[in-house]
Amino acid sequence: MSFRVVVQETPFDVAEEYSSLQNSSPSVGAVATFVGLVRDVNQGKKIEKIFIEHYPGMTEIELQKILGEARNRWDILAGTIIHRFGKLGIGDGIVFVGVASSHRKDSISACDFIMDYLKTKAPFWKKEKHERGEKWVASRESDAAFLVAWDKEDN
Amino acid sequence: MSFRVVVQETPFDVAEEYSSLQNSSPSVGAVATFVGLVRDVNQGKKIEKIFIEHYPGMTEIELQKILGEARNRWDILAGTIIHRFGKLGIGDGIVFVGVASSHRKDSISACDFIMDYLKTKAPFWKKEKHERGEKWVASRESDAAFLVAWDKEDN
Amino acid sequence: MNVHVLFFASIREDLGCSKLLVVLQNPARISDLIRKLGREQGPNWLSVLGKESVKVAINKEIVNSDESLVDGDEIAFLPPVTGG
Amino acid sequence: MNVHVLFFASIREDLGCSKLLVVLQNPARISDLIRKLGREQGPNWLSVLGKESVKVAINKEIVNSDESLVDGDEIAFLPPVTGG
Repeated sequence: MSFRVVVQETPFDVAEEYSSLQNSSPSVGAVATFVGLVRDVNQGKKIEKIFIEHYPGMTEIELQKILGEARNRWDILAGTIIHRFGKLGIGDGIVFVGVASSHRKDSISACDFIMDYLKTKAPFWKKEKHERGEKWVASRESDAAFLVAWDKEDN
Repeated sequence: MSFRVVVQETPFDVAEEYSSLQNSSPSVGAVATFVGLVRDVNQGKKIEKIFIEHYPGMTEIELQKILGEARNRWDILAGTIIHRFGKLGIGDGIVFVGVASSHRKDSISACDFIMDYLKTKAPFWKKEKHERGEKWVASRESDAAFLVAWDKEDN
Repeated sequence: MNVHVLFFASIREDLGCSKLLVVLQNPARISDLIRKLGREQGPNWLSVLGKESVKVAINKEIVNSDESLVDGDEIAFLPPVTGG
Repeated sequence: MNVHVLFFASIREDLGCSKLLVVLQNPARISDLIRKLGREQGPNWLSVLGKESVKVAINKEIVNSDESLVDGDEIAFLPPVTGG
């Protein structure tokens, strides 16, 4: 069983991360992964590149908490969260989340859950560079709503 | 925009499939993938290998329908479903589902939905080889329940 | 009319048959086909094909058991699917 | 007591400051720290740090704004997060 949280400036390799999840145990019957990427347009504005700031130390603690909470809620065999910081260009991977389990719903739900929590709890901030300057990205209210939905599932 | 359905005997390459989803458009901001694998134990029995039978022709039609339904329900930029048939060993990939979208919930939900539909609608049958013989896998009632939940979301 | 009948997975093994060409009187429904197979091939065919969990496809599309048949149709009997 | 104060992202840019060592009278809460910063650095610090959307962490853990401070604490002011 391997549970990893990494915060790094360098790119991640999806193939390598997938392989390590797949090979984590002969009982793995399902691997769900999610990758978030820098896209060319956000809220109608053409993006040139982005910059990600984070709170070193706290970031790792929050991601570990989220992964731990996913392990409490679902039956998972391995899990990886990698989040990048620094300068990124269009098409670059920002975040990798991967979960291995015996049955499919555990890995898919855990992956979904981890992303929802990461989006609202992990101390990362994105700044976008447009044609006419730079702007800190505003948080989306819908993300807070997704968290409420997971809390309701507890009952 | 690329939407592909493949039924094949040979293994698939997750890295290659991921790359083609990621590169399908500069507007891709999210890629969710799911891989189903042959695991060592099912319902308490140690598996040696499995054999997958399907209904050639109908399989492809059903998978296309499922992918089309996912496109109706979510805003997705690319999607791939690959399902294998024939003899597979422990750790071998059975099914690959990958969806690219601008926003994360579209790709994650579509991936989840496609797997639920595939599990109950696509004409594949698994036979497991144990130490003491072979047995067709029984379908799980929980899978039918997942479909009902998606239907409720329509309203 | 002639119809092509296919049997898959556990059904194929239970019946020891993967495909069959069947000649039917016009008009005929799925239920007529099952009855004819039971009469000609043995009563266990009735119980295998008549199970509630068995789905029937005509020309690769799932249909109800009272669906009418047309000359040249491909009829498939499918046990519950277990892919993925 | 001395506390280490950190400002991130838009807060850091709005204030033109990424970190500050602050001397406080004992006992003190987050709200005392914010008031002191407003008095010494300018009233815009009050409006930036006092926004409802701003979260505060003590020693890398999110806390309420009435939390008490201890000598050596690391206090961070965080705008709404936008990672992933």
